Amino acid sequence: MEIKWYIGLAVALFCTGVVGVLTRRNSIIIFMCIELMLNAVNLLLVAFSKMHAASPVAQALPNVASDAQLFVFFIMVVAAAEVSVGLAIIVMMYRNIHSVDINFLNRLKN
Amino acid sequence: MSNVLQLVWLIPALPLIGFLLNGLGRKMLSKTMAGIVGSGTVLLAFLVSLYVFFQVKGGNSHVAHYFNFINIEGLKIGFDFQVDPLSSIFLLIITGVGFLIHVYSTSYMHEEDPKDFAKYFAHLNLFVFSMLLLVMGANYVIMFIGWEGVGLCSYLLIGYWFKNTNYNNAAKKAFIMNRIGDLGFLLAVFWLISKTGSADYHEVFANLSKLTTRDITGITLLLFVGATGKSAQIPLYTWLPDAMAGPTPVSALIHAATMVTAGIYMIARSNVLYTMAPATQTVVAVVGLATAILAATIALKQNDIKKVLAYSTVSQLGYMFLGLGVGAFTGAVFHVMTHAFFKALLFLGGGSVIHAMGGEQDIRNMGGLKKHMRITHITFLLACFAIAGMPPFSGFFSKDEILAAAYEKNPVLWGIGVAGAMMTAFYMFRLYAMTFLGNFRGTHEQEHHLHESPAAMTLPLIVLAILSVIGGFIGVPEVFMHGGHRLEEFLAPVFAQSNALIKEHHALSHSQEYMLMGISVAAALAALAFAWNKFSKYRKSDKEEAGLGKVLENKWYVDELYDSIIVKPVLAIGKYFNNVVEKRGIDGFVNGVGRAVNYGSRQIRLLQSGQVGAYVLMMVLGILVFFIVQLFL
Amino acid sequence: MSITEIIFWGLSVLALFCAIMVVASKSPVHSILYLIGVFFAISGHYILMNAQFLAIVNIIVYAGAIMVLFLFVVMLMNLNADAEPKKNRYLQFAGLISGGCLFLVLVAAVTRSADAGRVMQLGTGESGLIKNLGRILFNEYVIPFEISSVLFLSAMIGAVVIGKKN
Amino acid sequence: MLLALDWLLILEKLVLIVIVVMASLLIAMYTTFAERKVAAVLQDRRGPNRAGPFGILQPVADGLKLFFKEEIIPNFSSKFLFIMGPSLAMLTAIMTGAVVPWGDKVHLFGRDIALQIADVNVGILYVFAVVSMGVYGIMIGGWASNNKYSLMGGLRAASQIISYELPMGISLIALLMVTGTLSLKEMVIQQQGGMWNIVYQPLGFLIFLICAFAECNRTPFDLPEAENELIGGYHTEYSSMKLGFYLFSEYINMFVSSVIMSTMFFGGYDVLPFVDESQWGLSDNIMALIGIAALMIKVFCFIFLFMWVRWTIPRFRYDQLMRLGWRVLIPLALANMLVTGAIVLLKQNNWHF
Repeated sequence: MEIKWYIGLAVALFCTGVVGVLTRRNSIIIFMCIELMLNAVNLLLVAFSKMHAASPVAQALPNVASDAQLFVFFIMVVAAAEVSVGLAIIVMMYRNIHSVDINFLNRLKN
Repeated sequence: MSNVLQLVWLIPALPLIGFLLNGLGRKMLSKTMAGIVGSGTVLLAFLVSLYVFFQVKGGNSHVAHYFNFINIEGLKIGFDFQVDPLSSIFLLIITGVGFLIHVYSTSYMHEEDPKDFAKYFAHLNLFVFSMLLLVMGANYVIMFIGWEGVGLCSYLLIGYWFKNTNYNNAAKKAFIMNRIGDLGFLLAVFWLISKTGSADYHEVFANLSKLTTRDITGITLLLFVGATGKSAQIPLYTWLPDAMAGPTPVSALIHAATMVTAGIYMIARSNVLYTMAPATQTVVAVVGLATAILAATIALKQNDIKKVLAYSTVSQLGYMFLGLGVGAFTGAVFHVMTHAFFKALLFLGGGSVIHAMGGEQDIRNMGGLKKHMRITHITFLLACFAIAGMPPFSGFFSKDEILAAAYEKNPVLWGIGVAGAMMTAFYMFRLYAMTFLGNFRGTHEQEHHLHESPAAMTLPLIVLAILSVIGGFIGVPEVFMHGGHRLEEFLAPVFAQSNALIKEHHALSHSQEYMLMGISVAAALAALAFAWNKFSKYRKSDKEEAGLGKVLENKWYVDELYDSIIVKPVLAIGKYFNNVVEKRGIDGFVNGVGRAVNYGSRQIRLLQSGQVGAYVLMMVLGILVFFIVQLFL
Repeated sequence: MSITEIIFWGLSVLALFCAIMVVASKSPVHSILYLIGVFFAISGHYILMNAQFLAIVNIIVYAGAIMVLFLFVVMLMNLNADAEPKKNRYLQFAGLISGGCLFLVLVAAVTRSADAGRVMQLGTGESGLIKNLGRILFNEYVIPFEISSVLFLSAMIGAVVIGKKN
Repeated sequence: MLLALDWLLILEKLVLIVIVVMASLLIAMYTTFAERKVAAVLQDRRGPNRAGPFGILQPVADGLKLFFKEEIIPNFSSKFLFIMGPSLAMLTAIMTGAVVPWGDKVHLFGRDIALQIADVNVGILYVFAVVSMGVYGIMIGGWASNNKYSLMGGLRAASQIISYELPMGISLIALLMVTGTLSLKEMVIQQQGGMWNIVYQPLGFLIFLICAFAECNRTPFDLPEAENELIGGYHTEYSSMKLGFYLFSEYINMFVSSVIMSTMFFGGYDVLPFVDESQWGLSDNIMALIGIAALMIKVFCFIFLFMWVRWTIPRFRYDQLMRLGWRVLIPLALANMLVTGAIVLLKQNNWHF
């Protein structure tokens, strides 16, 4: 199974996430699209780890394959932390401007 | 003997000390004190130069070196003085005539307040100092320092009454024209240095082989440009008549005796170069003669005493350049000396007339002053005879020597020269007759006020009159008395090198000389008599001058010509640059940059729309571009 | 087409479909559920690649905890379809176009790269199992592990501080 | 090898799945009946005994009743989500049974059939994952019924379950330190020989038990669907079989969590502690049957415990509930974990520091 299919899939998911972030105005959906993008990255990381596991050079380095997977583990850690803080912010935002529409957050205007 | 020459530095130092005393102490010194300091220093300088004259009489010259003015690798210019027969003659003229004029101006400037009085004398002393520097310099650079100093002092002195804007403009005009001339002089010096590696007279004249003929003609032409600027020849002479705005003693000293002769001294000093460049010599002769005739024609119709004398100076200088042009260096120097005497006398005489008439300068409102001003009248008359070239007077000997040399060169030059001499005699005696003969045409109050000038003014007049009369006998031509021309013997060593170069030297036969002298004297006498009786009966008439007379009165419209050709275009260009290039170009550019940044930032500000979505979109586009550049380009 | 490829394509289609629906669905709750669908598909991929530990952790962390939070927030704010703010036409369109371009550029880059065709070890492999992952996690990566605990602490405190109604 | 294309194995697994699902449904049905019987006994009254001899068919009657009720779906809510709620709850409840080792091996038709649907080496994590998915059923149900009370009930239930997942997880960690493996099969094998885990982890078990109660929304923690406060919580709007699914999933949860507790702490199909069953020399099949019987007995004890607790302890108030979860259970679980960790380390380098 060649790696390019997985890369294709991961890129497709990533771009869907990007499109989501760009087109939607509801901050929660945007936040979810970001999670989606993160997952695409995780998928690709695991795919690469398996690719390295398959390739001969990997045998030399003891745990090159599983490094990537640990990396994914840590990404999940960060994602969890990020979501908790992010959702807190969204709640606080909702409390202030009674809507989750990001366009109302334009107090940084020029 | 050499130890005396060690004192040479004293000559310029004394007027400098005078300048410093008067200049710095002008508030403390009383008027008499300032006068004494001013005249005293020049008198001492005269005595020392007299002493030096007798040392140098034997023909030996001496170069005294004091310090290195410029001493860089490849160029060494020392601050050193050279004393030889030529420079000692000029020393005598400058300090002698200078002293007389100083004494004269102590009384002429009497009613000025003390501060200005001391300032006036300080400037006069500075002028004498720089003139001495010019004359005694042993190389072109020191001469150039003097050259510039003299220009500066003429500016200061012309613009003495600086409150009057016309006098200021005259001073500026004089200074600017001199500067134009100086530029030519400077270029010549640079050319010389670049070719021969040094500016000392000895060194330059020693290794002339380094210079090609093209170099020499170029250098001499440029030097001549400097001379025309300083000695008011054809292209750059219009400043001299306007320089009459200064006090009369100033005109006497600067614009008659000393400064204007600087050009002649410079050419006389570099006579070797000129003899090796025949083309330049013809140019010099032609320009000199043309100036002489032009100035003489203008002087015919001038009604202001000082204007007439100014144009006569220009004319006489034309004759001197004619002399130099035809190779009669000693003749030119001789004419310089005699001209210094009688022209200074004429100016000082005119000054005392103006003094008496209470500032009136227009001769049409004068007349019949003979009865009131005895001494001025007699001295003025003697000077007129001298300048007209009547035999016993000095003018005759020097002018005829030049005319004789001109005849040797080319009879046509002689013919025009004689015509010039006729006109000189005519306008001088027109001036004399209108001021001193006939009946008084001024106002009663002026008539009542008429009186002879005080002793301080009349004494210099008398001394100068004596010099004008006997001045000619030091250069009696061969034809009258064998060995009579002592001045030629005296200056022989200076011009020895160039005389050797002149191959053909066909002297005139005695009969030819007599004939020449006869014709010129007769012509002058006729013009003199005609002017005498025509203008002694002069009646003031207010009809307008017509035809050629009007043209002459307006000085051939030369000033207007210069204005239209040079001044207006330059001003126009200046204005153009100011408005178009400066305002629209540079300012426009600078403001344009400012406005562009302003406009640009306003547009970019719109980018900060506050829409988070827009920011993210831009970010993604950025990443996109980055990928494309990175991966595909 | 071996069984693994069938499963791969199945899961990929599922993942992409759910991802697109996440973006395209009207009501937030629907997009949350679709996102959960995506997470399951991706966990399926992990299992396909024999990264069992990650598969389960992915479900527990993402589907189990994070999406619950999302659901919580959505329900608290009682968002429903019609209140959903609509973005103006052009920005939406621009977003779509740029996302598409990004996809094309990346795919083009991948196809050009040399080792796109390297083969992967699917179905088997020790690296994914929890035993050696645990060993490595607590040998080489102890420090990041501890730091992540600090990260969690700070995140919790942050969330509390922000969330508190002062 | 997880996906070997071994048709026989797939068939075997399918059969096993069907048996497990049917068994859990059946047992859950009769748990409802047992619950009403036990409640009656505790309240000095007879339980249902009209339907069939001694009321045996009562659950069937309840089921039929629920089936024939009218399907009411509130129009504002999204129809799809309204139905998905209860189905999700049921799905997650049943899924947990997949990793439970019912027995050892059985020789049928010449093949050794392991009485465990999937011996995943991340067994417990799988259980934990499925449990956390359970939350969705309740939340979506609550939200889809589109009324404030059910929404609040759903949120409360979800927060309760989430906050009790924490202590459960931490107590599990302590247990894992002792057993050293995540796979349930190996745990049981460890307990067969020696002592049951309850001996090693008494506090861990207690915490796990309490959390199990919370997970199934059983008695002290059945605040969400408490009548007097939230009018039936998240299944207010539900009627007929959807309500049935919710109630049924609760009982299946109860059954499954008791099975898991018994496998983890009480040795699963290991008949007696300290006794090495292999010496009995019985054949595998019989041993398997005995094992399954032992497991079922333990499970029934637990179920009885659930019911017993339900009718004796009053319901917690919401803040008491939360305080118990965060202030008591989590610290206890952490302490337990630390102590167990210390002991395990000590044991590793034979009892000296």
